[in-house]
Amino acid sequence: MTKEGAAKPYTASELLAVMAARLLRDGQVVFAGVGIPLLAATLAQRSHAPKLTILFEGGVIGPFIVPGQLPPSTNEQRCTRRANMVLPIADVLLLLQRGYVDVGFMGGAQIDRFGNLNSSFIGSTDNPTIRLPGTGGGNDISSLTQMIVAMKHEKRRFVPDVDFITSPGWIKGGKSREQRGLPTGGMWRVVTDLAVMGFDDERREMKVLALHPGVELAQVQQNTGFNLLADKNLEHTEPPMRAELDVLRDLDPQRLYTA
Amino acid sequence: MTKEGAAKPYTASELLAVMAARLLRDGQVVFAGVGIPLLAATLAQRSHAPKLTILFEGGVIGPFIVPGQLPPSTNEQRCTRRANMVLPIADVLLLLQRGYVDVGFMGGAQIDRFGNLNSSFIGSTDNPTIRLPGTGGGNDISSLTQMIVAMKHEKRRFVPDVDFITSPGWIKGGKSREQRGLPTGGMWRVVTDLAVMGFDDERREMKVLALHPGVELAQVQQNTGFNLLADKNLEHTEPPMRAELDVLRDLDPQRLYTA
Amino acid sequence: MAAQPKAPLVKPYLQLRKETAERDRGLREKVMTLEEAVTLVNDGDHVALGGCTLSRTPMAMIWALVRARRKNLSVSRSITSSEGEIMLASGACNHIVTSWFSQGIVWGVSRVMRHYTEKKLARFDEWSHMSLGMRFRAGAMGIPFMPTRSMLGSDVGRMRDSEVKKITCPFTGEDLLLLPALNPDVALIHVQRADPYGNAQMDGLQFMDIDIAMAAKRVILTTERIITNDQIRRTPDQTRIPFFTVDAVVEVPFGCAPHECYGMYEPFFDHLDKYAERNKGDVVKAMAAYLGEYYYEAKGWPDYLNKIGMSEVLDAARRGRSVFND
Amino acid sequence: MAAQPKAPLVKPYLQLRKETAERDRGLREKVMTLEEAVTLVNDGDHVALGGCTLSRTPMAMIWALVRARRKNLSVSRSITSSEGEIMLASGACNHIVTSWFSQGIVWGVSRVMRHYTEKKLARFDEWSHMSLGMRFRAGAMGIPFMPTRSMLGSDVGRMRDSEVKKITCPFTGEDLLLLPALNPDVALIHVQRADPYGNAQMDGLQFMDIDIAMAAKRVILTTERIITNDQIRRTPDQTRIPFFTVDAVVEVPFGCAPHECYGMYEPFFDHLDKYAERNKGDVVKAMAAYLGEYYYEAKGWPDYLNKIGMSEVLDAARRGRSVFND
Repeated sequence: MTKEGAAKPYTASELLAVMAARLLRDGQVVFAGVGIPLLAATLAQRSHAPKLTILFEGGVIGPFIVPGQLPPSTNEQRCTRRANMVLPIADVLLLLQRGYVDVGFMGGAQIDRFGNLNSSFIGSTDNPTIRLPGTGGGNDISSLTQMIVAMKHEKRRFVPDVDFITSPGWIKGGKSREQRGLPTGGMWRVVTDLAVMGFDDERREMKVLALHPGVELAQVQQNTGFNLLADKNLEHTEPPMRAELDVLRDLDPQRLYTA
Repeated sequence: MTKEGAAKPYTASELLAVMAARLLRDGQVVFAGVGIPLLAATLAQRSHAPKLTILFEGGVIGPFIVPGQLPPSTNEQRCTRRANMVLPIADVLLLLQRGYVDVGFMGGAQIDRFGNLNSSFIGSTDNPTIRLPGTGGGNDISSLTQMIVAMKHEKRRFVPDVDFITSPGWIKGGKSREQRGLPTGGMWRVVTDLAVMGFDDERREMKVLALHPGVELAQVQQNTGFNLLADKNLEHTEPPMRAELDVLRDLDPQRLYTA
Repeated sequence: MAAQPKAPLVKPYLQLRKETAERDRGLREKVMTLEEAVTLVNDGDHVALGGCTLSRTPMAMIWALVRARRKNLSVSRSITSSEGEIMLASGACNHIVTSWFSQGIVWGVSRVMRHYTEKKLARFDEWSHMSLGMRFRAGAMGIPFMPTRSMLGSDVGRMRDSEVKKITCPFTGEDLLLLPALNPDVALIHVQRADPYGNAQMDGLQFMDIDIAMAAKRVILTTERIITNDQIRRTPDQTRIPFFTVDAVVEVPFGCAPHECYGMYEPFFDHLDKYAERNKGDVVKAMAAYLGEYYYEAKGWPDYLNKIGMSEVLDAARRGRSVFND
Repeated sequence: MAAQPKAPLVKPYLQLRKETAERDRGLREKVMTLEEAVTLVNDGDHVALGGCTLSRTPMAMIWALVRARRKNLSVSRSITSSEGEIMLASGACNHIVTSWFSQGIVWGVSRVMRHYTEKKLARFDEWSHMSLGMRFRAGAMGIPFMPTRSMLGSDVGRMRDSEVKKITCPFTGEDLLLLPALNPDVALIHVQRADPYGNAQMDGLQFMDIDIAMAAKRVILTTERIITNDQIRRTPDQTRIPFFTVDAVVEVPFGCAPHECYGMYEPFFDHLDKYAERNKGDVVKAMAAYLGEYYYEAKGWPDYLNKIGMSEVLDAARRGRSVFND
């Protein structure tokens, strides 16, 4: 990737989508949510990963997304446009359990240092400050395959311990995930508008792997509610290229998800 | 049923089919095997039970059988002719477990006094005299719903205890069936070319309920390898009517199953 | 807070079999009106809804239930959208069993859901999406549970501790979760076409509808159009729900409005935007006004559609058919 | 007697996941010849066959396996017909897992099956039809077992005692049988049409094919014709097997002969009658002669069909298409 293709300006969401797309490899089967995950997966498909297959929770295998007609969720007919296969919800989710899926890819509202996600309760379960919509397929995806999460990097979203584990990451770190009965999958990458993070192999705590253009490690830490580890070979991502941004803007001309 | 419609002569198989058909009630859902069961169920449908629904093991709900094109088994396309629904094998068999089926209806090679059927081994399992084809769906049908069996009345087929319980009837009689984990279904009627038999409510032993035209109870006993009970209100069946035989001969003009 | 369920979590097998045996499963016509079909639903029933989020929602039947003032229903659905808000706000339902509940991602967190659940006016039992699907599937198969590898280790699973069983697999020694079968009292399913007996054919996304229909004690089918049984018999491999599990067939064009029905109409986005906008203030008042206008005061289903508006109907249909344009 | 299976009865989950992860599941073309596809099957593999009795039997692939002299295969199928006799007599298989095994009801008890099983030259493991289906389904779902209420109390169940587990349901206290998942090494499936990636569409009866394909470690698809991926994408709700579980796509017209392929040809009854007639004497000699003539000496699949005869091919096709005449 050369600097020559680099373009500016771009929005935080566009940066997020581009950086997430670059994590996907050709030939993978990706279980994707709507919004940034869908845009990123489609971008990957149209750039370096033409053999990537997208799955939607509504029961869709390998659809094409029509630019400007992004689906409102993964469960409407727009998701099935020119798909390879349409199947019942239970059966598309069972593909995760059977092992046909390489990576789950979703957004996140709240994440903790072990990569656990919360989309159920802010505050206590008995008297929540906010009752959130809940897991959907998030719990299944994160229980059964390796995960990429794309989200805005804000201190209130990056908390030491989530109030409620909706979608399990590494639970309490170490070997706690497999000890709780989840021998496969786990949180692999967290992509934000500031950095790309992974998890320490032993302790399973969040670790900065790469910083986005113009971002310092201190800035990432400032926007995080717990102490981040940093990879000793900390990398710097290449800025979004014009070709990447062009695809995103073609897909989402009204900037529903990339404003 | 008046004697006026009565016709003669008829073959033993035709008698069997007619008598079996009369046991089926309108509106029932019948899981039927090929041969006599299929002919009898179709006869019932075309006479007193127009709302009867036939299921086939191959995955078929409510087909019409084309006269002269009887299917070779329950698993070929002839079974699907003008069906209401075609579905996977596992799912049509699961209808039994879920409870949508009123009666299973099959032929039998060997039966014992408790209504157990053997279609697996003649002799021992280690060194059988004959290895028979096996259960197919017979075990599932007889485990999960009430059963009608249609078969020729021969001493070698009516044995005290079958060599091998392929399709469970009342097992060892009494409450042994439910004690073995089968709380539903059970052998209800055995129709032969001589008589119609049921089972004693307590001991679950085979009991003659009705004799076919011209048949004496002694003759039934002579052709049975164990002591038969007899109902105290022993009935006599009405002979096959011309209309019934006409339907059978229309369905099976080459007499594949009614010779 | 809603009352605890009265029945055992998993229906005993003999009861399941008895209830099924007692149903009239003969090949008979069962076409009726929405109002007649409503009589098949009793206050307090567990009602499972077909479709998912904005798709193939049995909205016309829900509309009829609300108008008939049904109360204390438990409602289960794979993902719950505005139909859940309507059932809570109308008082038809005080217990939702689902994996996700909000009008839709683009409209943010449901303020109606928040009002009723945070104030403990209604229960919201959260199951993972696959787990809920497996519960319906076990119910459809006539087995008391389905083993699964999901929901372990999370608080979603912990919240369901009294309803699930964690076991060690007797074959492999692995940790497994056993999910209890769910056999609803009634299933409401909307399809593109069905015959008068209830043989139903569905295009496109099937969601959990087949399992729900097979699991339920009664099934009310609404359909965009009723076709002949002869037509069904020309493509029996397209039939998805067999007639003998269906108790009512109601023909209701645009029966999912303002949600979508695959290949026939997309969601009525303008109406849904306006609906969401109304709920930004006092949700109790806003929902009462919406229910008054669109539910209680409508003279019938065509009048409901008329209130949504002819332009929206035509636009949704144009977008709906476009899925077959390629 | 065949050797006992070497692998554990139920594949440990981590092994299942590892094997699946290692497969190339990208969208790639995988069209090849029968001879190339044969290399995906190893001696000793557990091979599951699609179809049932005389329907959609993957006969061309079996023909290729026999010609390639594969040995010691375990074979599972819902109901086994003449293809099972051929695999036993050729030495390709010494272990059959099925619910019923004979050429077909109209031809009586299989003398070939009797010879090989009564003389203990091969194992014949008998499972109830539904139980075998549930074993494949558990394998397809990635769970180690499926609970069931069948096979209890019978000798069919007793013979499988070492492979099943009887439990008391932790929810209801009922007796249940747990059936071990079956994940075959290879699945052979024949369909009416598939694209070069392996997306398969099937008309009519589906048997256990979908579960078998999803459960297996490798899938070889034979198809009456190869259609474009564009064609598949016009009716995605008709796709039954997704491409990523398929490893080979082979175009073989009349690939089930002398069995049937729904809507395309019925069984070749004359040939099957003659085949049955040959087996009324010494089955070893008779089968050796049949294999010599139709299998080893045929120059290719068209020559095999030619030996069966053009008139039979045309007649079977005429009868096959007639299912759509109504």
